[in-house]
Formats: sequence, structure tokens, C-alpha cells
Amino acid sequence: MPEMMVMQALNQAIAEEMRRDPKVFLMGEDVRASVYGASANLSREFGPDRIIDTPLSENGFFGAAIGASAVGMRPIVETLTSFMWVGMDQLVSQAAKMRYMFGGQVNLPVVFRAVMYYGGGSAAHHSDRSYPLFMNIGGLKVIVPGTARDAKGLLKTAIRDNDPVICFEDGTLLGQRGFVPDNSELPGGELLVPFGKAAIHRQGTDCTVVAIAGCVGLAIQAADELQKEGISVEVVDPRTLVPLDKTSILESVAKTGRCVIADPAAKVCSAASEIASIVAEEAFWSLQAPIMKVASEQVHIPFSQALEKHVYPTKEKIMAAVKKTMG
Amino acid sequence: MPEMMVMQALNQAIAEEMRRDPKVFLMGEDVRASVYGASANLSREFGPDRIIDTPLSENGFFGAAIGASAVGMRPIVETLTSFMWVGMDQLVSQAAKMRYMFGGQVNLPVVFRAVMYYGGGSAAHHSDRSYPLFMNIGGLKVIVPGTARDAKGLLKTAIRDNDPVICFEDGTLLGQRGFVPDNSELPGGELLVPFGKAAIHRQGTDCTVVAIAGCVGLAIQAADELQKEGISVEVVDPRTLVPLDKTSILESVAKTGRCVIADPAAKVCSAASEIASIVAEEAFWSLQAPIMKVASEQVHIPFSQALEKHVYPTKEKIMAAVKKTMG
Amino acid sequence: MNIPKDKLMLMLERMWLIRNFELKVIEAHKTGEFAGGAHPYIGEEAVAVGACIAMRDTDYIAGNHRSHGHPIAKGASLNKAMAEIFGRRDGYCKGKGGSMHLADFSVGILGESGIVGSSVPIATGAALASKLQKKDFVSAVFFGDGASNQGACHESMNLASVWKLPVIFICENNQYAVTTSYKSTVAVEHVSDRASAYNMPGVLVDGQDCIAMYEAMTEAVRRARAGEGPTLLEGLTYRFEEHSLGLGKIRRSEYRTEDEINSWRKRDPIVIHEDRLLKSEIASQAEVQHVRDHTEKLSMEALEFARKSPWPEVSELFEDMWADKTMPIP
Amino acid sequence: MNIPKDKLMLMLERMWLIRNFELKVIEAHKTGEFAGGAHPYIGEEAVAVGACIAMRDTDYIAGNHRSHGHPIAKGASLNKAMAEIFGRRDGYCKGKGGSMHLADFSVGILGESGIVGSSVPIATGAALASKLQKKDFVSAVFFGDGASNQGACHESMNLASVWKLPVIFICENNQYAVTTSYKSTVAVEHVSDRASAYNMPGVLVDGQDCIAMYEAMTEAVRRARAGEGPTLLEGLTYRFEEHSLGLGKIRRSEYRTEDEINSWRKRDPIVIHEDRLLKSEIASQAEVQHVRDHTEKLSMEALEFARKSPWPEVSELFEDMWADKTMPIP
Ligand SMILES: Cc1ncc(C[n+]2csc(CCOP(=O)(O)OP(=O)(O)O)c2C)c(N)n1
Ligand SMILES: Cc1ncc(C[n+]2csc(CCOP(=O)(O)OP(=O)(O)O)c2C)c(N)n1
Ligand SMILES: [Mg+2]
Ligand SMILES: [Mg+2]
Repeated sequence: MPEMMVMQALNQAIAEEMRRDPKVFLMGEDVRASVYGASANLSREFGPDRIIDTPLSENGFFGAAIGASAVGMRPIVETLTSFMWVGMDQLVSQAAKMRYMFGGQVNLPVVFRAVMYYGGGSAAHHSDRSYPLFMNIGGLKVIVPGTARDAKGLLKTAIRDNDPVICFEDGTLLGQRGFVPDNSELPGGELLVPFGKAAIHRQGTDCTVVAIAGCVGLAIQAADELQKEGISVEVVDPRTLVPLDKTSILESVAKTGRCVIADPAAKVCSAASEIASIVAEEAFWSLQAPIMKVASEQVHIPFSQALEKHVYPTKEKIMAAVKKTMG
Repeated sequence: MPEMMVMQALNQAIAEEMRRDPKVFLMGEDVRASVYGASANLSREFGPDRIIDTPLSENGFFGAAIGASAVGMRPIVETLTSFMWVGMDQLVSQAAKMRYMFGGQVNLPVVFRAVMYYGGGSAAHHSDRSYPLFMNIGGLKVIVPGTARDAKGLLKTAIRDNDPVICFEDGTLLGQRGFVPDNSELPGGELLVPFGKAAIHRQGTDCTVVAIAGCVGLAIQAADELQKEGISVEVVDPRTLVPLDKTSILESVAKTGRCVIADPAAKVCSAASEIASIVAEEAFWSLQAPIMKVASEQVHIPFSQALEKHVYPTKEKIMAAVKKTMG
Repeated sequence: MNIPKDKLMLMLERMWLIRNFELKVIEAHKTGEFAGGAHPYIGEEAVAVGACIAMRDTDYIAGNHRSHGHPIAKGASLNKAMAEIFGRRDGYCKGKGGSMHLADFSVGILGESGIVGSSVPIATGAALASKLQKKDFVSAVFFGDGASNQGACHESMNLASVWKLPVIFICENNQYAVTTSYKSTVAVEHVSDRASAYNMPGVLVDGQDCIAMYEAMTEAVRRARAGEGPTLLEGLTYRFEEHSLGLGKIRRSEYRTEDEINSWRKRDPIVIHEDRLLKSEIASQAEVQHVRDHTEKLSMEALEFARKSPWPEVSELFEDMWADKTMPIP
Repeated sequence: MNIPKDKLMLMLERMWLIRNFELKVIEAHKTGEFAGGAHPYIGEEAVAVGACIAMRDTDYIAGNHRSHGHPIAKGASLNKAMAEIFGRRDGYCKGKGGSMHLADFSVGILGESGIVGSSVPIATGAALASKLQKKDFVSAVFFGDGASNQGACHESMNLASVWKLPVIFICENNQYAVTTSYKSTVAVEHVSDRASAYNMPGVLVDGQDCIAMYEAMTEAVRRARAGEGPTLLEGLTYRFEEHSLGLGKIRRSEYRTEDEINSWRKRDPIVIHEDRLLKSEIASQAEVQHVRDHTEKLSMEALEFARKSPWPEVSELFEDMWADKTMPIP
């Protein structure tokens, strides 16, 4: 099983799907030159008709992708999370709503790949982690791969999906390496990770840690360290937030009786808030301790490294929260 | 104490503040003609320099309002919740972030009045209730008046506030009447409702119902009916979601041991989710039953009256949830 | 241009269909037969009809909140349209869309949109698909003078021009956005003047004359199909009614004068076309009368159809959110 | 135009300040002294300097991600700017903003913005305030050729025109947005051609010549102050460096040729201005040399200042979110 960076896993997913289906194409700013990295070499293989550089017009080209998907194409749009504000109307009023509003007449198989740069001095305008608010909107599938394998497998599934999907690509992971099975090793000859199916990265009995995107690795590290201290942590990675695998989360909490949620988004109305509210309603009688959120501080992202590092969840914060639930 | 419609209360708030402070002005589409009602007669009193009709360019004129507020004006912008998607970049990247990003150099005393039409056959494009996602963003105060009195008092406070505020005006309330004290009846001669201070509309001991915006009246009705059945409900209206009066909510739950949250927004990552997560973390040991959310169904707003009426929280749904928590 | 009689008659028929349909909608709104509002297209019929008759069935259109005229001009079913406005199961969107969201993907009607300017990128995207698929479908989008100030229009026109997309931007300049005159919001004299900012032809057309619209559109469609890129057409027109049903409280005279309204009403697009057909003896009085009667009948039938159509079931609330039927609704 | 010597020398000084400052930034980035990226303004100095010298201290500017040149041209402190880029407490934004978010509200610098196009409405709003306050402050906004395709630009220009706002839109056309040539994204030959779509003057200026910029700006400012409305200036220029520090991996030759780069480097705005001053004997060689040395010294001092400036304290993370000091941070 080859090891590769998350960035490369994404690149493989796009390339494989473009080879398989001529309806798939990629568009975004400077995708030919692969400024953000995930479209490396694609322009050479697929040419300018399928790897399309766009003007700086997010609302316009998001909408163009949605319109193209409505009449038979399968666009992949590359952008940063922070640029989605500019194209928000097309994402919400059109991508999310068209199908329902038109009584199911149309499928919109469009994927928005939204890179989340944070943690590296990108400051407030380039560090958004906005998936919680897309969860509120409805009509958009929201996926948050936390490993290289899932990055590839979920993105491939997204491209084949007939609903609009936003793939939030955690910038703290893009350069991280992980094992991704070679297609030849796989039964169907390819890696497709289903939506709505959580991954249990560590089994445990004392406390459930639900970990999202860049927090997955931190939660695994926290679990491994806590193991040494005799605390058995179960790490549940939902992998997709819309749809959300409630069952796996609730089953885990039913077993452990404790729940910590680690989420790189700002804490108010976060994915962590949503998951906490589900657990508080549906697993209440199993709970032996308060549900703890470990999410980002409710501030904008400061540029200074002296400040920024204190914003996000860390292994230490997760460990502290787990210990707190243990009383 | 005169009775008036919420719409009129809003109108009074704007007029009083415009009389008081020449820096205050109102801008939006067709505000002179008062198409949405709250700016009735203002154009006659204040003229076209202070009641400004804008082109259909939400991103442009939202930004213009923000820019004007950065250099000493106090704009009030009228829009619908659903049109904020079009101007989202200015709301998030500028209004919410400028102050922090610039190290506190600038105050942005701008108010966005976002009308939420829902429940009257306005369909998916005109029925958003998007305050939860603005809670996630941070940097924007979020107010959700649930009575005529609070509509006036909170909006006046918003106009004097030095931070950007979004005032979500619940369309189901605009035509409702309520008591609003006359200025002559008030100690300071005017009605200013502070931010971050919940209103307890009913005192109770069995279950806390936290109710937001249009749900406030429903929760009060539910409490009154449940009273007859011997169930004592405390109705807590946060009135402002950013800042949120956690203390009042937690104190109420500490007393009642039960919590139901009634929120007209879509249920996933809603204000209800956030409040539930706070209660599940900070009032856990008082809880005697699962926390229940009564929020809107996670669908877009269907046009048909046969469907739409099933989307939102109702008095009946709130009563059922309370009873469920009572076991 | 030599336009065959069947096309000329079809234009008359479609204009009458819109007119009579809208009159029924107004009637039904008055008696409270449906919820919400609706934005009548009366007075502007020639714009959509002239444009759509110059297109093929396989071509795409997208529209806006003033939403009944475009699909009917493109050949939509009156019954399904009316049932939709009534929120009924047999409506185009099974009652989920209502007046502002008519759509018929089976004949290229990609949908009307309530957010002003929001469907302009969508139509542009359909044109992009057509180009990528190497098909010769063209795409057209109807939007107002008010909408022309939205960034979405700018971005789409620029995109379409640099990519030479087969899309026609049709501005229905009825001179007002609700109560606001375009003269106070559009910096140039004509919206079509903006075409030069996108290096595309901009054509100001008499929007009360369906033949003028048809001819301008025919050239725009030819250009688009030939791969020569987009065109901006501006149909100068007028809405005879108030902005939307239910907005009667805004006395029209506050923002437009009775004189202005009356002088435009004299330029009724249907009267103009009928007179021309009669005068040139292309159609007889009987033929014209037949169109009137027939379209009135169809509109009445649509109203009856809508009234009788069942309401959607509660369970349908949770349908159509997702193409993926396995998706759980939380 | 007869420009007094002190202004001519000030232009030279400000250009050298920018140049030397940027060279220090590049140096510090190479050695990893600060986090994140930065977008050098080298090669484009004449645009911001010519424009800002034509403005008053009380006038407003707003800028974009290529963010060091505008504030320095307007007279910002090098020390505070460099400390900000270093994320230090003495920076303009106490370290919260970094390279892309320099601002100095005390001298009308309303801030640089990382979201492309996003500060254009802000500058327009400052101009609106000026008009409402009956002040004669003007406002200017710098944005790129890429940014010109954003809806925000369209909406702002139209707004400014119909309201006759005292704002000057300054497009720094350096011909590329990252790797994308404006020829493939802007439908017209020059961004300034778009001015006609907003009924305002559009002026194409040699962006390598600070005097040309100054003169065009002087007229635009005059217009604005006189209440005659906005102007669109396009400074045709070139960035001598890569798009941003850290993007070296994109070999420049893949999107622009060495020949092109070299031919533009020959039109160095500082060399052009220096040569002119020397040739016309307005300045002596010694005077010019003094400017070079002096600005180099100030830049070096700024670097030292930044290096020595303390890091912000953790508690500062929670400051500056709200004007209202009573706001709880959840
Ligand atoms: C983004 C947005 N802003 C505001 C509105 C409210 N609104 C609906 S129609 C309309 C006027 C539209 O004018 P125009 O584009 O000229 O079309 P017309 O109604 O004249 O046909 C307005 C302001 C909206 N639906 N969407
Ligand atoms: C809305 C938005 N989209 C994309 C980006 C990423 N980005 C940063 S700078 C840039 C190119 C900008 O080009 P231009 O406006 O010409 O300015 P220049 O860098 O050439 O000075 C891009 C695509 C961004 N910051 N904001
Ligand atoms: Mg109009
Ligand atoms: Mg550029």
C-alpha cells in the first residue's frame, strides 16, 4: 500500500475520474498551473478543454458549473473556503435549492473542492472553516476527509454522486502522508469510500472522541497517549457531515458513556454543536458526563503565529477534555 | 401603553434614532416607497439623502454601508435574509472581520435589517432563516426580537452599537400587535433593550423552553396551555444570539432540569443546536431528561401551503416536546 | 426578414396565451385561491415570445421572478404552470416551487429564479456545457433592468465573452425595479450600452414588437450557434400592472405617472402584432379571433385543472431534496 | 503640468521606500523570519505613488493582497508595516492582520484586503460617507486586472456613477492574475474600456511613469472633489517578481516568457523617474543617491524594528473582536 500526501490522493481521485468519465472536468483559478497543488499534471493529460482556468469571478463560474451540471456535465470546481463567500448566492440559492424547488426535475452532479488553509499565517481572509454553515443550509453534501485514503475515496464518490457536494480539504493535512491502497490491491479495482459511514480509527470503552477533518489525526494521537495512561478512547471520524452517520456516533456513546467532539471550526454553531445536540437528545440516558466540545476559539484567525496557534484544537486540548469527562 | 404592530415598532425605532443622530441613515431597495413596510413615511421626514434607494447590487451597497460606517456614518441597511447570500462576502470578509483583522483600529456601527419572510408561500428563494450561520462566523452581533417591544428596543440599541449588527426580523411577527411603552412612560424617556440579556416571559419549574424569534409567542402559548395540564414551563427568550445570555438559560435549566429549544431555523447546526450543546456541557448535572430541539425540518421551504405548514415549529410541537421530556 | 405565417401566428398565440394566463392568475389571486405573490408579465409578452420563437426546443432558457411569460413563450404547459402556482401536485414542481420557480427541464426550461440576477450564471453554464459537449444548443436568459446591476450579470457576460459561449443575455428593460426607475440605478442610457464592456454586440430592441425581438434574437442565435459568442439584447418594454400581485398598496402614481402608464398601454404588444397581421392581410379577423378564443379557453382550462389538482401529501415534504434516495433527512 | 520639485522628489522617495522595503521583505521571507506569504509590489511602484501623491492626507485609500505599496505610497510607517508583516505587537494591526491586511485609519488607509475585489465596495462607501457628510474627502481603491472581473467592481462602479461619488477606481493592470493573462479573462482590450459601461471617464495610463499616474490622478481627484463623480484609471504595469513569495515553484516561463519579463524590467518605474529628474537637472546625482541611501536605511531600520518588536500576548487573541468591551467571547 503506497504512502502519499493527501494532495496527491486528491490528484489521483480527479485524474481517475476524468479518465473514466468524459463528462467530468475541472475548473478554477490557475488550475492549469496547479497553483494549489491538487491539479498537478492534469492539464498536460486532459488539455485546456477539461482543465479550465477561470476569471476571478467566483459567483459567475460557480454558477456556470452548476448550470453545466444541470444539463449533463459533471464539473469539479476548485476554490478556497474563503472565496466561497463571494460565490455564496450560487452555492445556496442555486446548487442547494434548485433540485427541491423544481420538484426533483434536475440533478446537479457538481463538486466544489474547498481548500481550508489555516494554521500557517494566512490570516482572517484565508483561513475559514465554514462547513458548519453549509450543514445548516441543506441540499449540499458536505464531506471532510481526515486521511489520505478517505481524501481519495470520498472525492471519487463525490464526483460520481448526483447531488452537489462540497469537499472541504483541510490544509493542515494536504502535505501529510498516509497509506492509500493501490487500485490493484482493491476488490473492485478502485477506492470508493461511501458517504454517511463513519470510520472508527481507534476502538475504546471509556470515552468517544468524534473528530473532524484535521482533528482526526490529533484525536488518534490523543487516544494513543491516553491509552498509556489507562484511558480507553474510541475515535470516531464521521468523514461526511451531510449525510452524518448518527448511528455510529450514538452506538459509540452508548458504549463509552462519554463524548468529546473535536472540530477545527469556530465553536459556536459548529459541527461539534450539532453532534453534541444529537447526542444530548438521543444518547442522553447513556451519558455519564457532560458533552465536551473542543473547537476553535470564537475569534477570527489572527495572522501572528504567537496568537494563531492558540486558536485551534490540539492533541493536548483533546486529552484535557477527555480527562475532564472522566471526572 | 400603546399596542402596535412589530413593523410599526421597527419604524419608530428608526425614526427616533434618525432624529437623534444625523449620522444615521437608511439604505436599501425601494425604502423610500417602503415596499416592505418598516420605512413608511421616513422618506417624507428625512428626505432622499437619508432614506436612500439603492440599485439591485447587494454586495456593492452592503459594502458601501460598511465603508461608510468605517469613516463615521451609522448606516442602517434594509434587506431580506435571502438576499444576504448575494452580499455575503461583504458581510463576512468585511463587516465581521475588519475590526479584528486591523487590530481594533476601526468601529463599524452598521445595522443590517434582514427580514425573514416564511410561512406565507414565499418558497425556497425568499424564506431563509439564516441567523445560525451568522452566529458561527463571529464578529457580527445577531439579534432576534420576538415581541414588538423588543423589536423597537433592540433595534434602537443596535443603531447605537459600535459593532456591526444583523437584526433578523421575523416575518411571521411583523403584522402582530404587542404593547410598546410610550417614551413618556419610560424613565430615560426612551426604550433601549440591552443586548445579551434574556427575557423570561413565563416563570416555571418543570421545563425550560428557550424560544427564538417567531417561536417566542408559540412557546408562551404552549406554556399557558401546559399550565392548565399542570406542567409548569419557563419560557426564556434570549433576544440576542450574539451575545447570548448563557447565564439565564443555564440558571433556568438548573431550576427545571429539562430543556426544549424552539427555533424557526433549519435544525442542523441551528441556534437550537448551539444552545443544546451549551446546556449539555454546562448544565449537564442538572438535566433530568434529554434536551429536545424543536426546529424546522431540514428541507428547503416548499411553496405549497399543504407542505409548508409542516416545516416550522408549532405550539403543538413544542408542547409535545415538553411532555416528552416529562417522561 | 421573411417570417413564415405559422411563426407569425405562433407568436400571436403565445402572446395571447401569456396574456390570458396572467389574467386568470390575477383573478385567482384576488379571490385568494393561492398563497404568496406573483409578478405579471402583461405588457412585456413580445420580449419572451419574440426571443423564444427564434429558438429550438432543445435550446435552453432561464428566467427570473417575473416568471410566467418565459416558460409559456418557450412552450410550457399552461396546466402544469397554473397547478404549480396553486401549489398542487400536478404542478411543474409538484407544488414545491410556486409562481417564481416554474421549470420544465424536458423542454430546456431551466427554471425561473426568485433571487434577482441569480439565474444568469446558470444559463451561462448551460451554454458552457453545450460548448464542451460540442452540441449546438444555445442558451438564453431573461433578466430585468434592475438585475443588470448585479455582479452576477457582469461576471457572466464577461465569462461568456472570453469563452465565446452560445448564450444570449436578454434584458427586459421595463424601466423599473419595483418602484425604482432604471434611470436612477443604471449609469448608462441603455443597458445594452454595456455590451461594449464585454466585447459583444449590444442591441436595443423595441420590446413591444415581437418581430423586432424575433429578428434580433435570430441573429443572436445564429452568432451563438456559429460559435461567435454571446449577445446582449435589450428589449425596451413596460409592465402594465403593478410589480407584483399584493403590492397594490404602493400607488403607482408615486413612482410612475398615469400619463406614462397610459402612453405605454397604447403600445400593447398584442395589439401591435394583431394590427400588423390584419393590415398586411396575413391573418383574417376570424383567425385572430380564433387565437383569442382558443387561448382564453386554454387558460380557463388551466385554471380548472389547477383547482382540481390534488394537494401534495405531507410525506412529499421530504422528497426531492436529494437525488440520492438513501439520504437520511435529519 | 508643472509639478513642484518637492513632489517630484517625494515620488522618487516613496518609490524607493517601497522598493527597498519589498527587498527586505523578500530577504526576510527567504530566511523564514515570518509566516505566510507576501505579494511584492516591485515594478508597480509608480502606480500607487503617482496616485497617492495626488491625494491629501485626509483622503482615503483601500487596497488588496498586493498590499505593501499602497500604504507606503500614502505615507504609512515602515516600522509598523514591517512589524505587522512579522506578526508583532508593534505592527499596524498588533500582528492580527499580517502582510495582506495593513491599515492605518489615522491617515485614511482603510485597509488592504485578501479577498480579491472585496475592498472596492468599502472604498465606495467611504466616498458615500464623504458625500453625505458634505466633506470634500475623496477615496481611491487599488485593484488588479483579475479583480476587475469580480461582480463587486461592477456594482461599485455603477453605484459610484449613479450617485456621483468622489471615488477613483485604480486598476493596477499588471497583466496577470497569478498565472492567468488578463487577455484570457478580460473581454475587452483594456480594463479602462469598461468605464463607458458606467458613464465615467476611463483613462489608460503608463503605469511605469509616476508622473503620468500623478497627472491622471490629479484630474480624477479634481473631478471627484468637484462633485462630478468617479473615474476609472488603469495603470498598465508589470510585476517584476513572482505572484507571491513562496510561489516560486510555478516557473514563470510557463505563463510569461523571459523575453517579456526582461523587456518590462527595462521599464523600471524608478529608473524612468530618476533618469528624468537627472536629465532635466531637477535633481542632482547626489540628491538621487541620498534618496536611495536614506530609503535603504529606513527599510533596514524597519526590519530591525520588526525583529525586536515583541510578540503579542496570548490574551490579545480575544481582544479587538468587538468595539463593545463587555462582549463575552464564548
Ligand atoms: C437579490 C435580490 N434582491 C432583491 C430582490 C427583491 N426584488 C424582487 S423583484 C425586484 C425588482 C427587480 O427589478 P427588475 O430586475 O428590473 O425586474 P422586473 O421586476 O422589473 O421585471 C426586487 C428588488 C430579490 N428578489 N433578489
Ligand atoms: C475572491 C478571491 N478569489 C481568489 C483569490 C486568490 N488570489 C489571490 S491574488 C489572485 C490574483 C489576483 O490578480 P489581480 O487582481 O490581477 O492582482 P495581482 O495579484 O496581479 O496584483 C488570486 C486568484 C482571492 N484572494 N480572492
Ligand atoms: Mg424592471
Ligand atoms: Mg494582476
